[in-house]
Amino acid sequence: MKIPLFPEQASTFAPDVDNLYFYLIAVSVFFTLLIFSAVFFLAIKYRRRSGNDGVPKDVHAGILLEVVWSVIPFGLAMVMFGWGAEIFFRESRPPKDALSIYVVAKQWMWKLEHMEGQREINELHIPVGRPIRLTMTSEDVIHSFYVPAFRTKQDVVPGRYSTTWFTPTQTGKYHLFCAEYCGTTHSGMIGWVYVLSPEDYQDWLSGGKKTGTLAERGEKLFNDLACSNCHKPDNSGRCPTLVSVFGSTVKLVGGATAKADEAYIRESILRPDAKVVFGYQPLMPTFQGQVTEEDVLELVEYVKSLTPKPPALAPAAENKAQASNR
Amino acid sequence: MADHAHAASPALQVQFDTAEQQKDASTLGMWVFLITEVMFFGGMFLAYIVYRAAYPDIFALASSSLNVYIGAANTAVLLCSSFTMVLGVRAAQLGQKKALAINIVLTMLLGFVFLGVKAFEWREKFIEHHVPGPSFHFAGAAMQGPAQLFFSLYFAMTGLHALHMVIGAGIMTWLLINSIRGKYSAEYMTPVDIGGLYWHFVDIIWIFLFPLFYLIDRHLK
Amino acid sequence: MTTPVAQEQENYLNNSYGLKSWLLTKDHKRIALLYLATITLFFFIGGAFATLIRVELLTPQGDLVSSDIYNRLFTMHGITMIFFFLIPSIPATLGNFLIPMMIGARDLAFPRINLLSWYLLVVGGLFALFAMLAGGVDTGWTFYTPYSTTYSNSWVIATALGIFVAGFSSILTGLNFIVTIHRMRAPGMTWFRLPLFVWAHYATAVIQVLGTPVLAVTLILVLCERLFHIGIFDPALGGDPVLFQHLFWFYSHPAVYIMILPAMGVISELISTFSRKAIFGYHFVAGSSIAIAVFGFLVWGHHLFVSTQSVYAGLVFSFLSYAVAIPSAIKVFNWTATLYKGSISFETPMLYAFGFIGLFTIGGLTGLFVASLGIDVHVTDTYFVVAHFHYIMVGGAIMAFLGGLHFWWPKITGRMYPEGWAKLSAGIVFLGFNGTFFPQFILGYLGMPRRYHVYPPEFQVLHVMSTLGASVLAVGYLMPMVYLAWSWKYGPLAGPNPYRATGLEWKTASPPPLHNFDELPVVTHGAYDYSTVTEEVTSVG
Amino acid sequence: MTQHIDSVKTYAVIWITLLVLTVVTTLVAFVDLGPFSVVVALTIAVVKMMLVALFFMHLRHSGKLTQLAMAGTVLWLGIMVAFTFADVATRGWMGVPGR
Repeated sequence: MKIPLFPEQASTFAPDVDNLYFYLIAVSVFFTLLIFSAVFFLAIKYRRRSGNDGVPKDVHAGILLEVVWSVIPFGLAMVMFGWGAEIFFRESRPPKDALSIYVVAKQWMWKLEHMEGQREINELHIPVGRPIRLTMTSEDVIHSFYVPAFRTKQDVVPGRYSTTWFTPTQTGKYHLFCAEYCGTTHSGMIGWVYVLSPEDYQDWLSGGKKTGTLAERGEKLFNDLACSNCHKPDNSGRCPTLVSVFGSTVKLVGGATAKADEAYIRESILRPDAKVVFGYQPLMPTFQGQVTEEDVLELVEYVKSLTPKPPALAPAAENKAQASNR
Repeated sequence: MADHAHAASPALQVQFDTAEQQKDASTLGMWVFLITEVMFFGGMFLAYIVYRAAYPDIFALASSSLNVYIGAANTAVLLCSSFTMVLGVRAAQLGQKKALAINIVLTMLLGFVFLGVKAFEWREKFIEHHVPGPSFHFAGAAMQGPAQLFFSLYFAMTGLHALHMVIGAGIMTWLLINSIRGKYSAEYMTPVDIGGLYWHFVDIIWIFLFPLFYLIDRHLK
Repeated sequence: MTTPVAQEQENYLNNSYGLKSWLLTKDHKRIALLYLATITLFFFIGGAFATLIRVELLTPQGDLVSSDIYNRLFTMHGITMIFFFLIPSIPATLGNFLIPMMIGARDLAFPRINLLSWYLLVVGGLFALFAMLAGGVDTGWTFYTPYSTTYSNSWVIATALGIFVAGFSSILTGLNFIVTIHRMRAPGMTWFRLPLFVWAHYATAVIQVLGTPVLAVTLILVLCERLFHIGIFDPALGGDPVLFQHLFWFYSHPAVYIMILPAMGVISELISTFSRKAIFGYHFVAGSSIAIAVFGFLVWGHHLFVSTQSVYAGLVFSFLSYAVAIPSAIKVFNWTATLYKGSISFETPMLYAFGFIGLFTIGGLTGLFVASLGIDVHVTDTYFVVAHFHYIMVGGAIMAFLGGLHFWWPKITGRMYPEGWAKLSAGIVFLGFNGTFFPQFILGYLGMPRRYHVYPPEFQVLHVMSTLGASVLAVGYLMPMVYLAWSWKYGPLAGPNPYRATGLEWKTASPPPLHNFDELPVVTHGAYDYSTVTEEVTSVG
Repeated sequence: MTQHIDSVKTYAVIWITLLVLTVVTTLVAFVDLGPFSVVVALTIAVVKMMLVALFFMHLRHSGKLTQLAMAGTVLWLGIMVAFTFADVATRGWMGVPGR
């Protein structure tokens, strides 16, 4: 029977994490062998022999020795720290051109929403070779989005957005786990990530039932909830216009500023008087309890769509080349 | 066993060699206990600071619904009780048994005044629907949640403080009974000493609760 | 003093009889035995949960118990083992028994508080037992909000109250140790003449006193939230569930050091005694205990790397986690160096000490993996973490506890344990332990999440290996239970100092008299001066 | 530890000072000091704490150990708050929600 030792490498992070892992294994094996063999060798060599009942002479510690065996491990540890931190920072910064997907977790399922409007449960279809950015939140308790083959994991916390990203490098089917204990069927909160070739992904996108893109659904909600009565595109309403707000820096009452990211827009919908825009009254009612997390995501996506996109970076060619290498 | 040393003072426990060692150990023990109390309240202070930083305006608004004059008066009451307590300890140090008893009684009475005022304040909050729970309502805040957080912390922290006051009153009762029985003298007054430490500590906690809940950013209203 | 003690001589065990003489005792040695009985009970309760968990995981389907039951099993395994076994284990039994003797005192500074703290543990344990019998609790030992406050349908309140009460037991034990070590040392017993066991317990006591109250208040907030729904950790009301994690781990990370520091103290005594040599770098080993206690408080955020904690905080906590590894490394190197030019004998306690060094080395080194941000993202909340902390807590703390129990068994009971059986069980525990937990490192890196009742079939082989190891381990743990009980009555009599060790506890009778010493000792030399053990003590064993 | 017995006058002076500080801090609360509102209120609280600890609790006569222990405890509280704020205060620096 074959016992697996290492998981598949299916994202750009996977080889990076594995290389660091091998470095740590090398250091650990070295020190484990060092300690084990030292204990073994010394214990045999200096075993108490019958007849010899004397008290061995004390060996006094030299400061130098103590310093040496503190500093060398510290140096090795600092390599681990720096290396690990470098990977972590890259994992924390999704690239601008990443494909955005929204995740709503609840006991005990994953709901995933694509920009183009596709909704999935416990399955995620993504194209190979493109950076994928997940914006996630939970409807109830803390969950954690974990794909071992990608070496990424991020807690999904109720009441806020969390972000993770990865670039799949290999087509195939990979485990999706919930890694933060979330109640009775925690171990059933699993699914599959399907990494498709760009062509298959296009096919998948065009198939299935469509109910409009996320932004279109958000626009409908925006009108249904009467947001559009106050937030007018030409800034003539009682509330600030939302055109080009996303990504900008907003000046607030009290002199502070806030960066208008997804979390800010979410907060403005659910806790409107937390950050009031400078020059406006806190008139807006809260929508907490009236909208689901999925509704909020659609509204956020609509607000995002009101900001003109920077010219596309045309990543397709490069990524394709990378993908075909695998 | 050094029985001769123990024969000298009936209050000396067997594990100690001298009365001074015993007193030192008891006092140190009380201080170490106070360390745990600091960390205990510290966890709540941390929660308070985190939420105050997250919702400064709502906390200022909620804060101004507390009656600052009552709060200040109650602070004064507690400071007076600390004063009588320290006079009691001084009386014990000098072996003045009557002064000790009187000061303990005064300390207790002031403690009860504090608790009475606190109960009155809580009752007011209850009538105003400021007690966290299903019936909570804080007029003037669109965000009921963070406003409720303020009052959750207010009740949790002042409640635990009041619980410590009640325990303090229990300690005072015990000290009073023993002092009337004449157990304490200039030579042996460690229980009075460490009871006093506890009482002053509870006072210090209130010294911080008062500005945190009643004063800071009150003017923002 | 030099002849084996006749059984009739008065000692702490036979100076009075009857249940009352035990339940109302103020003697630290008897209280230590009360603790020993209590934590042994909890160890077997927790062990029973562990057994069921391992049996369930033999197959990838959930066929033995339901998910609901499985969640309760691992939760109650964790709570029982951590709060009711490991945290009181070495300090409250061996520490309680030995610290007054080691520093040359008649008792702890506050004997009544010592007894009270045992009762608190019992009361807390009864709360927890009640919760278990009534239906259990399913939040995980970590009580993460908002699951524990809002969503769990189990006995959260009773369990949390039990832990709260047991926490005060731990605080009072720590308080007692701090005051005792400061104020009760015998004449001549300076700080740097203290046995390293005492240093380790001093550092432990500092953590208990500074950390435990924060857990207590956190549990109170959880209780308030659950009872009245006041919003402290509820995101729907503006609360912050990650703040709970900060408060919880501010205690619960240092709590790991409450478990491992006393174990390190035990190992220092064992290595020195069975090498007949002073611990190499005494000052560094003593200082590293304090350093671990201090730095141990600064690293709690490494449990929160993927929790939406800020990246920058993660950076700070990762760095400090590496810093805390250094004092542990210093200890391991110094223990190993102590063997150099020693006169080493291989009694059971020494075998446990060797086992400890090996397992603690592996546990410590894998700690470097999880302290690394890049790797922790992958392995946190997987079996890698489970294996890592079991190597520290079971491979470290329990190995040392068993080693220490064997070492001081003649002092506690006046009888020697059966050497052959004991050596056999030490070997079985070592093998069984590695068999249980080493496969879990591989499982974890493969991506097997922890707390999974049902798991993908490709992980089964490693789970079966782990369960096989666990059955060996169980045998290893049951054996000492049997032969130690047997030896209490039938073991060969031990003299006051069967190992020719140096500590003051060996300078009094076995078992010791009520107040430890017929005459309080005066200390004139350091802790590990073997040239002063002049009298030829004949060990009957 | 030698017994220090302070005079009633010393205690009375401290007591009066504490009451005066209470009045001051209450009155200052009505003045708009901007961000210094917090600073002033907490500074006065710390002063009051020090007076109670040093005089009423006799910390100034206590041994070095006790003084060190209390200073250490306050430091520890500071560490708990500071390290928690290393997270809370830097959330959002990255510009990526949840990082």
